Amino acid sequence: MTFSTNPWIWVAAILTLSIFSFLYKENAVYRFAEHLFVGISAGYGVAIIWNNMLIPNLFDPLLKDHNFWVLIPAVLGLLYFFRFVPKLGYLILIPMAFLLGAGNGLSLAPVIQADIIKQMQSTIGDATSMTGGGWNMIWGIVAFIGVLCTLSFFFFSREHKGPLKVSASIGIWFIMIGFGASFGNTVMARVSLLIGRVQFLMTEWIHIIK
Amino acid sequence: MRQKIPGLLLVLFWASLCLALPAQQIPVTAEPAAAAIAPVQAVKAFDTPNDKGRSITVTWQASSDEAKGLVAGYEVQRSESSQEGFADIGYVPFGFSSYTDQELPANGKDYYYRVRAEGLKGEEAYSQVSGAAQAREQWFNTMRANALFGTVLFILIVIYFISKAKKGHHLFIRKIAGLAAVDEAVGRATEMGRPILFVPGIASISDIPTIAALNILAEVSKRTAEYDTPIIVPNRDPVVYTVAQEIVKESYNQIGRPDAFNHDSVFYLTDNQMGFASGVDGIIAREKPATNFFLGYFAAEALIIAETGATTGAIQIAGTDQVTQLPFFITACDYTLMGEELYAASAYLSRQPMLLGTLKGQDWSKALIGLLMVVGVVLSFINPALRTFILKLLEVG
Amino acid sequence: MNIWEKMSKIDRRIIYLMVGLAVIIPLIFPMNLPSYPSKYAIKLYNEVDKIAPNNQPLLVSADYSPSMMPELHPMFMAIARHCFAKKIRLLVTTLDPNGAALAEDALLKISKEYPDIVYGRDYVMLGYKPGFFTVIMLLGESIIKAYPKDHFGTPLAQLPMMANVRNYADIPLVITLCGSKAMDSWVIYAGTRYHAKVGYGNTAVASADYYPWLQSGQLVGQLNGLKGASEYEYLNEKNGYTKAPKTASKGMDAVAIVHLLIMAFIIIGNIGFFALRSKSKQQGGN
Amino acid sequence: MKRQIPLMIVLFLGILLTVQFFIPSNSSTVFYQTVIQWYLIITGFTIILAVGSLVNHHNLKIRRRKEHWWNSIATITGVVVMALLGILGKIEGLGWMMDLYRKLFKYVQAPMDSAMFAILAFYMASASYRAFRARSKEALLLLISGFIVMLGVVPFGAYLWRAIPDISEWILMVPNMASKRGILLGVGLGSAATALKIILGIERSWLGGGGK
Repeated sequence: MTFSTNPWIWVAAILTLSIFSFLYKENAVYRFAEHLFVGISAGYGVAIIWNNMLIPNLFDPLLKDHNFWVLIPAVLGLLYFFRFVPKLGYLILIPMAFLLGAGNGLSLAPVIQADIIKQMQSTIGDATSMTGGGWNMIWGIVAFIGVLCTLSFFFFSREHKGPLKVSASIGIWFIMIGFGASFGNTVMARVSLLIGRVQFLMTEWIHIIK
Repeated sequence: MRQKIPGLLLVLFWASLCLALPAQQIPVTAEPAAAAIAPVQAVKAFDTPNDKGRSITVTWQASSDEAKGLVAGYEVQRSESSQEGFADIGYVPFGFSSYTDQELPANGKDYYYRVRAEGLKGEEAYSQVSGAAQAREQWFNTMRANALFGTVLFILIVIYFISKAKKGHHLFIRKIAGLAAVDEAVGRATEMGRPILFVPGIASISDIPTIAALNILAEVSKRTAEYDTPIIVPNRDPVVYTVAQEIVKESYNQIGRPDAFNHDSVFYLTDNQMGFASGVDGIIAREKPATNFFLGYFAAEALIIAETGATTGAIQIAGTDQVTQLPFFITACDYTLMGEELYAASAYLSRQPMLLGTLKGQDWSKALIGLLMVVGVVLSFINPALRTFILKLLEVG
Repeated sequence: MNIWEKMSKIDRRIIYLMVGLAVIIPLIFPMNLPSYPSKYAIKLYNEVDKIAPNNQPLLVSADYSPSMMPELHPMFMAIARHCFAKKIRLLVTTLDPNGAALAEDALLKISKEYPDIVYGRDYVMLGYKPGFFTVIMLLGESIIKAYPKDHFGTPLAQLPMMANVRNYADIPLVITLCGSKAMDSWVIYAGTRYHAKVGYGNTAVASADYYPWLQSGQLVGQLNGLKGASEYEYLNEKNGYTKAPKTASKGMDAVAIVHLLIMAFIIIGNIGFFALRSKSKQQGGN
Repeated sequence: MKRQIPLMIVLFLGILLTVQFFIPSNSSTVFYQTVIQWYLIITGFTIILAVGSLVNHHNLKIRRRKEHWWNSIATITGVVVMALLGILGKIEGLGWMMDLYRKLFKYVQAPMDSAMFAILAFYMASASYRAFRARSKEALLLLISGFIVMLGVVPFGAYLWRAIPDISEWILMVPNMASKRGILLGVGLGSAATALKIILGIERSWLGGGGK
């Protein structure tokens, strides 16, 4: 058993173990690693935003192409700093309004297209595909009923009683079976990640396994 | 078929960008053409549909030698005259029978096209020249007609129920367990003298689950202001951070306790997903909040923070529209708002008539969707042609 | 606290410790648990196996980055060993900028295990080319146009293996190893448009998304996460193609043990739960 | 007035962008691209505020010598060092900064990132142990389907019964897919309604006032 001689590998290994130490309990080592992690990654984020967002979208157009239109959003962005001016604090609502208006405007129709129309198409298509013979057809119908019942669970403006109660509870059964399956299906993926870490520790840091 | 064209065009566009260059760079071996190959037939040129203009689509029937495996590809040529001056504009490999000419010099001007089939051994064959075609800019994307219909219908339904609600119709809303527990959860924190943690997800403000979470934050922070219970709101997105801070501040103003608002209670951690998770874990372990709210958009960190919260014995109320993460919230939290329940929350908590009206509109839309799907399935079983038609109606582009 | 209560309230740290051990021990001491390859893994294996030796190549696209390495890298190694052992020619591309270095590493290592395998004659590494699905389509037209030179800068024309390989028409099978998105492109462009046979290996989280394509035959076979990789290793070993250490199978032993552990904990928890409940009911009755 | 202008901006942009989705024309495309560009620029400014709040938060801790205050030094140092290295490293002649930036990313940030991710493996075990109990009919269904799918993964499952992997695939394909679609349809309506409420100014908690 030998150890790595690369100091960076040691840093990586010690930080990995510090994070894992949280599993036992919150402790000084984890606390340090966590604070460092938050700081380093926030700083990384600043560099990314500067290099990939502000330079190509603001500084390059302004300084290279002399496109002065970009000053408008720059001023809108600067309005955020009126937060620290007590009487003009409301000015930050203007850039916020821009972001909210744009964000919601960009989402409304695409959501209807992707989450509703596209889903309707797949649902109808799968329920009636009839390829692969008898059983597939039956399962197609079962899945279709499942979609309808699940949807009925989300009725809010009516009390769940009578037929709605029946369909909503069937919906909940489908949901629970689906959730259990998703959970069970994810275990392997997560364990694989842990294996990756353990392999790093045992091959690159301590040379136990080849 | 019409429906598939734009998708195909997109593909072709990228392919042509990529293909055009090497096609011209690689020197054609100077071997004389061994034998002639058949030219392509029926070359048609027309304005590319549903685009911003300056683009013409060319289609043709493959060379009859393509099936024999003799064709390498097709070079598309353009000219402003039907007689002469044709220049190469793009190359597509065999198997393709259309090409989109992008970035034309002008809209509304006549252009002519022809296609040169190229054989594997360097043979060439020119097609007939197409009819004149003009590029135009379109003002409506016909591929999105179904989405337009859906959007308009949905808006009308919602507005109808909002106006009805304004007139004071009583509107019922079923119990949503996770939301019924909010008051109890805030009360418990007050009794225990411990703070409340509210995580508004990890997405940006343009992701609608974040908006839903912030609407709930407004209601929750009003209650914490009332009971004078500290609230902790860590953020992953800088914009969401600014909005969340305003929301909490306003809630304290409304309750009449602006002095009790602590600026430092809403803060930014980092935009790194796991860095954020580690920070939230640290907060949960050290501050031991009595109640944790995890609402909004979550990804893999959902289970990390929810499971940490479960070990401290906090009451946990989670909610997300992310189907992949719901199973983990269900297992680790006391209450979970599933999918649309997250969006119903602000109506449920505030009981404002207009918000309840919207909810009613959602329910009617749901019923309509269910009905349309049943009709669609029945018709599809009756006649396969109807099935094709229905699926085409719902094709998105 | 009686035994039932203990069973329904095991300290989480004990669970963590056991999960940790269940991962570490099999990695150090391989257990060689039996393998029951799934039908899709067997299908993919057979598709590779029936490619004629010293003839048309298998195309493997290593479309993964280091974060997916634990699951997908062993698949790549196992497929490469299979090819080298059977002298099936191997052509390697990658659509992920990080994939090239990983694939190169693996090929370097494995080619040492098979001394009679020669670069350029038995395998070729085309490397990374940006453009994603445009690359997939270019390959359908002409490989030499997509990659005038290989990963090491040698013109393709100088590589004997590439002499008669023009495009998908000369490639009996395409396998993509990827996280998620690359798959759609391979199926739609290589599969549907150029009629290439496509198989794939994916990370376990993406497994459920592609069953419809497997059922409809658009994908000829699948390796699902670490499990799929270990199944391929098992089939390789069973057919005597390699005696190399089975990385994925070691990992899969760990995965299997953790699964069994979790299932055992669930059973214990439920026994405790029901025992306590029936006890409290009895007490309630008294 | 203070509230009216922001509400008008939201309404105006919301309607224009919704309409824009259906118009492919040149001017419409330019408008769309401009909005996206402006959005990115404004967002860029918020990072200053946000990181400012993080630094301030920790600065307060240091100054007030709160419990564990020394950890806050790590956070502030991390932010400053990484941001400077990443921004200045682009300048010619300061390539060593870029190298150090990459090293810090590779050996400090990335390992902690993966380690945090790997913690999930442990949490999957403890969460399922606690929650997979047959308390009710619904919980029983969750338990059974989770159990079968897990059995489908391990060789032991196929050893018990060769059909287990097929049943597991069926669960993932039929009920799992159906419930996901049903939930997604609801989510689509809920999120469309929420966007509409913000655009129309019905939901205005972001302005404060909860809709007044």
